[in-house]
Amino acid sequence: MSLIRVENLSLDIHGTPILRDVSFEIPQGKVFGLVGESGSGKSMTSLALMKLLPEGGDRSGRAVMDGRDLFALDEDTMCGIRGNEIGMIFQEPMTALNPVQTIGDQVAEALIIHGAATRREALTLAREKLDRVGLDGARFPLDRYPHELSGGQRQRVCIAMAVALRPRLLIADEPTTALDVTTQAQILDLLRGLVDEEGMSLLLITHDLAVVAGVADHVAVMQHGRIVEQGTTEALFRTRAHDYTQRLFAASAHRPEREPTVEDEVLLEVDSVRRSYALPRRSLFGPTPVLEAVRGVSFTLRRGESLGLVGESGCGKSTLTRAILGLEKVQGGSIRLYGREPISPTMPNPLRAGLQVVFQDPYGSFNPRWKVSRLVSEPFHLMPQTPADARDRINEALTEVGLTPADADKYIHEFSGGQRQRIAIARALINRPDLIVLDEAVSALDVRVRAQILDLLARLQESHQLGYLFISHDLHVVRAITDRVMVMKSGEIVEAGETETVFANPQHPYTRELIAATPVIPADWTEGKTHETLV
Amino acid sequence: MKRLPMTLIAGAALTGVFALAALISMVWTPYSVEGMNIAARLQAPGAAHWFGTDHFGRDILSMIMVGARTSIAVAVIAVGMGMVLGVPLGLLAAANRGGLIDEVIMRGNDLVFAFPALVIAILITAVFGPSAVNAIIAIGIFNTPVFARVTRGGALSLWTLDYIRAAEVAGKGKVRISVEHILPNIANLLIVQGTIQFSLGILAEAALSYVGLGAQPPLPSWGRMLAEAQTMISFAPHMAIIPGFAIVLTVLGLNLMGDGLRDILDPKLRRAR
Amino acid sequence: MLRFALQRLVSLTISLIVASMVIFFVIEVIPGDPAAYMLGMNAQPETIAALRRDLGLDQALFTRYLGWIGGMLTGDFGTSYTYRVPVSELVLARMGVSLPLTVYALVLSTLIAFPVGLIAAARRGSGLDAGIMGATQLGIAVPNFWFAMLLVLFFSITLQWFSAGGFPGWDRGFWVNIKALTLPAVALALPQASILARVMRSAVIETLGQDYIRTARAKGLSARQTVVRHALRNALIPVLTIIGLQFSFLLAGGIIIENVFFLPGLGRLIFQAITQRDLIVVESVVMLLVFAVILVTFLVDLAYAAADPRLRRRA
Amino acid sequence: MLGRLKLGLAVLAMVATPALAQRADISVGLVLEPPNLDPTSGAAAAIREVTYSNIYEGLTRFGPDGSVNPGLAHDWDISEDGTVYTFHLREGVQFHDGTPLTADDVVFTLDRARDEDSTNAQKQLFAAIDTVTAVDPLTVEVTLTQPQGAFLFNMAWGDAVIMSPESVETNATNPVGTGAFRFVRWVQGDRVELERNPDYWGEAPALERATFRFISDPSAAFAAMMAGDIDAFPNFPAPETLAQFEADPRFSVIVGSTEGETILSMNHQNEALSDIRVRQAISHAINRQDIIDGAMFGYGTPIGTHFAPHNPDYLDLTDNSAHDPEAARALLAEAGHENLTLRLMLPPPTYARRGGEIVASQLRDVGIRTEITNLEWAQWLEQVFRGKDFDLTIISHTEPMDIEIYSRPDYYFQYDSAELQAIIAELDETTDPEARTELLHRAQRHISEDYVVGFLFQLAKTGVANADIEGLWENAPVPANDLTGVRWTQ
Repeated sequence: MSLIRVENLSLDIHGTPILRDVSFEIPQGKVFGLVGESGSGKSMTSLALMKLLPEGGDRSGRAVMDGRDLFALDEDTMCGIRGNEIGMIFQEPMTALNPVQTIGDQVAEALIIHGAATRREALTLAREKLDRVGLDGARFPLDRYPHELSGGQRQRVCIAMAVALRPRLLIADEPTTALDVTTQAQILDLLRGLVDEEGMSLLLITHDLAVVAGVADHVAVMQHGRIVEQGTTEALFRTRAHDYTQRLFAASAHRPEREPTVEDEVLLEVDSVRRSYALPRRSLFGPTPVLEAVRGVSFTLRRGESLGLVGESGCGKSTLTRAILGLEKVQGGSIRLYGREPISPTMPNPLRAGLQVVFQDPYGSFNPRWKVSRLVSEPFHLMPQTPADARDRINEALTEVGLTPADADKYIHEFSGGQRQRIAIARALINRPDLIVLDEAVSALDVRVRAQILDLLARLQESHQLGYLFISHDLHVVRAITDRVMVMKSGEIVEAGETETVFANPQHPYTRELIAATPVIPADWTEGKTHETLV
Repeated sequence: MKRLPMTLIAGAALTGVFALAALISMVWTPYSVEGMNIAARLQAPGAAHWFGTDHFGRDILSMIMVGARTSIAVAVIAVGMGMVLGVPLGLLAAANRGGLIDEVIMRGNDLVFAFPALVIAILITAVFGPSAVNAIIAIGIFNTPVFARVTRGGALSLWTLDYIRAAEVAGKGKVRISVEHILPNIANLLIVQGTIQFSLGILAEAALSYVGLGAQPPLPSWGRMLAEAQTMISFAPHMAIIPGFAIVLTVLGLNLMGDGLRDILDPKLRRAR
Repeated sequence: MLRFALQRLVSLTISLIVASMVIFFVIEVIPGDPAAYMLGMNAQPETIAALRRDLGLDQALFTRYLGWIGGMLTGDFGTSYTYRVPVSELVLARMGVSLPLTVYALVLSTLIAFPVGLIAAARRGSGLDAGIMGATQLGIAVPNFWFAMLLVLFFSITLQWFSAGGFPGWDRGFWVNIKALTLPAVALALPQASILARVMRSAVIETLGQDYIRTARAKGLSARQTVVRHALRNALIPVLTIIGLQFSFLLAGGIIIENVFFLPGLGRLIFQAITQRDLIVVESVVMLLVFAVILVTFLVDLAYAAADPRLRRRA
Repeated sequence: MLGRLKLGLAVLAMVATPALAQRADISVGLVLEPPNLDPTSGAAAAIREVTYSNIYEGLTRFGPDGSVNPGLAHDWDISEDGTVYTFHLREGVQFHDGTPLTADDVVFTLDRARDEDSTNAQKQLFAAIDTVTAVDPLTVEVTLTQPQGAFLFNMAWGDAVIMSPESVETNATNPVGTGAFRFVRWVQGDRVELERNPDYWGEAPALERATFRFISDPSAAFAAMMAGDIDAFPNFPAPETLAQFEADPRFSVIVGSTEGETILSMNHQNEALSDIRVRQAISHAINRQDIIDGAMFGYGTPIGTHFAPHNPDYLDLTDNSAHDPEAARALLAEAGHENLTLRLMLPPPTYARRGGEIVASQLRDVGIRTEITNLEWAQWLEQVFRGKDFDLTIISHTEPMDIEIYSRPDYYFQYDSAELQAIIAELDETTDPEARTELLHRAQRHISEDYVVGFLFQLAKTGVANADIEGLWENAPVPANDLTGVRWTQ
């Protein structure tokens, strides 16, 4: 039987349609996955259920939970339900907790608010809950403050808070998107476990099909505020009736076709590089503790080669990247371009011209006050003087990345995320560099856009014989685009080798852990389907 | 695209009136502000003198107009001075964030903030003698750290963005980046802050010339008009009330304008949408 | 926490030293000789010279600086040229007026600002909010000395509810003095309250936009509970800064108001001392004010750290 | 002789009106706070306004009309050649600290004032003294180097009050004198409190307590009077408001004269101003009545020379410099100064600041441009008075009988006239009244006809008091608020 039944939920915000006739049922004690790309309306659906919509929201439809239409209830009653019968956790654990309250108080508050317990009882209960979500009392006493916890730990606190009163429905809105893959796995286990033990239902909202495949019993696929297809997970994954679903799957499983021709010429040579930072002193006169971000990393990258660098946040890959880009000096070892010229913040411009970069955030990567032409041509600064055929080269670069010369006179805000990444690539290409560092270059993109960009990158690599240093936390992507891969952990490269071999037969335990933690869609579910959709 | 907020329109209108008066006063005033007519002194507002006359028989309307010129000029130049000194400091501090220069600049800021503004103004005039110029300097000094701070704050948030990285990768130095990328993108902040400082400048000028440290006679200034009117408030209230309202309305106008500008310019609020 | 405090303490002392030099050497270049001022128009040169000897004005500038600093460290601020009494005595007496006035004004402005700001934030975008914002704009725009003039005209001269100014002295009882300080405090508080209310409003609105507020709502807190239990404390941090700034502003900013109400406060003391070229008094009082400001900033920083755990371990 | 008779009358007057006052306390408003309470070191008028003949007394004392009466000396003899003065002190006079007044105190006081370490602001008062000796405990003999007509007058000044060696060091903050009132306390910045001296040698004052409150801000002063915080304001700083007090039955306005000749000083070192035609032009450009009306709201007497109109020896020479712009322009043209620009330095008092603005506009009418600079007192003393760095300034010379300043070539306006210097020198040695009058007339005419400075007006003493108070000085021969004769009528 179903715990909650949503009927024809439609929503407009300030007149713009957000949801249209969304209907679904969440069965008792099951996990219901709601999948869709950004802007598909999945988050709004959950907020609608909580009746926490932003101002100007105009909602119609029903959400029936044991005979009551939630939408018909007044605010007070709703307050009684939130956190009590329906709990919710959000995407950003870093900001989801009140920075000035201890985690104990924040968990306890949920209980106190609903009069479920006195403060003392509440605190003991809070303790239990925190233990339940894997924050043991020894390392995580109640008087800890959020800023003393990692992202994953904070998400656990949020969960403890949400399930403190054993709600019958837990809504999790992209609960693991902001987390590292190993942490993600743990959190998903935790959620699954709670569902199984406490018999509560879980509405899991995510953009990641693999995640749903792993934990959800039922799935609904959303597009443009509509549910285009829903059903039990396996069935839906196998059939994929709706073509949007198909495209989604195709994209997520997509691998660009590449015939890499790796030459012998060494583009980048990193030789036992060290970089460490001084941390604030513990005691006033004690020694300054040091964080060794990169400890003796060495590798080489050849022309035409695409080298992957995977690792979780804090493993030192960003620091290494900055050093390779010549934005930070290293304290030990050396980084050399073309195997000879040393890279450093003071390196000569002509040398810099051989090296370009594409960043993760398509929104922060461009000066909003500049026209595309100026943005793309900024690297000309590295030239002795701006080339005479600047305009042509701008147009050429834009065309190469699949935009039109006309776009040169537009401002960046006129472009979508995917287009922006294309512009970023154009900027990287304009000087005909030999090496491009791709720093999480596709991580912020929706699957379908990501697929296109990957294709573009593959094509460009062949046409220009570029060397790629591809930095990412997403193993799928790395596997899809790199020839060799390096696994980085706490400042060191723990494993390196041919991508396929490493993935097929990981040597280092950490590599295994990573691969194991990465959610995958069971191979047999998708047999034969992918290629079909590709051609 | 965006429709202008009410506050902006109202504020601009108010400010405009006084700016206009100031402009006109350069070419024409109803009466000469230097011409005295002791016989016709202390007249209440009437047909001949719309705002009445003061204790020397001067036309108050004319003095308000010229006074507007004084106040606005002093405030504008002082704010300009604050910007010219403060913005580069702020950019410099942000460019070397966490470094020694940053520390020195910010501590310097705190120090200036720590000095009692009016007292310093009095001291400055005690050293150099009272004059509009010294009023400007006094106000300008205290504008500098404000702009330094705002600039640094805005710049710091920008320095974390990827397009700055990109510029660095394109081999651009701190100075060039500060000018090409940072400055244009904090312009909004500065405009908003500028308006606010402008209104504060008007108030400060009024206060200074009220205690006799601002523009010297015969050049009229609102603050001194108030000071002179003070003892006559009980039998010639118009002398105190009219300049008072001139100040209040101008400052009000500027503040409203500042609010309006913030609403349409401040990136923070825009992201919120 | 302790480390944090100590670090601030160090930079505090450096600031003070720099300040002392700036103050002393700037003030000493002020033209006008205290001795000449005291002896007036008929004084003969040798008389003035004699008085300068009396006052120790004949010593070298730097010697006097060291003397001044050294004295201050031992709590001896020197002797006023004109009053011929220890500066510390003068200052202490004036503090007895300025400090209460400042606190009084601050309390007033806070009492007004908090509820007003909260209501405006809670009713964001409503007519009430617009009204409050308009009123505060007006409050900021009114020059406090002009407001003071009107207050006197109305309450002292016309209604005669309050005396026009002056300060009985604490030995004359508590309430008479509070009464004497009421008009000045009101005149000082109005603009401050307006500013504070606006800060309060925007701070609360900002915090209400934070993720953890949404979390709290999801927990089942009502809108009101969320404001009280979560928004307020976080909003307090910026508000605290402003209150700190206002304290220091009011302490020195009373000058004009003290003149209008002829209160024997610090501001008046400085004003007189400058006109009488009682430089040692000027120097000491300015130094004191700077010290007060720096101290308050320091305390505010500590208050932050208390209010915001994230700052406790920050360098 | 004369002095004694006067005293007798004064005493009679007091006895005639029995002191059955209901109120015996008064709060008197002063514009400036005294920097300290020792009139023998420090020129501030405020010191005298609080202490003169309330706390301290001299051998002689001024009466309300400026006449010189017996003070601590009830009588004195002057030798034929006028160089030896023998003062007979009153018996049983005590300082507030209980020490008796003796001849030694007088010797001490006068020697201290003449000493080269003396910080007495009016040291020239004692310049003529050669020796001071105590003949017996109640007799002092003062020998002068040459006869001095104004010696008794000089001894009446606040700077010549008698102090005892025991208390002289602390008098700046804790004044101890022989006067009718004792110092109680001084709340710096706010007020000085006095109380009746029970052991006073003379007629006990009607007031038991007196408070001097310091209110520099004119509008604050107005408010304080109106609100009844102040009972009397002998030198009310805002003449513009007097009309309202006039109209208000609660108050009486006391308008008297001061010794303050308010003049537009000219720097004779200035090339243009050294030309008499220019000075004359300026004098004709000035419209005194407009200045008196515009700056002082009608209070003040026009003067044509440097002499107090209420003085019997005064000559009205205002016609020499009647308001006549035409003549002024003509003179300037003749002197070749059609477009002259002069710096006008203005000290703080209202008469100077407001007067200055009016003068500036009047000069503008005859084609002289002025650059006004407002200066604080200290700056004015430094730059104008001692630095002599100015063209024009407006200032009121408040010392009585100070026409002699024009005989000092190094005085700030640097007027150097042998003729006048001769007159003054002669005057200084003349004791015969008629001869003195004659000399004074010549001096007045000389500076008037030489247009040494622009003579504006005699500063009026404009006081406001509660209508029920009587006995306040109407005039101010010297800065003083003698409260010994002040009483409440009901």
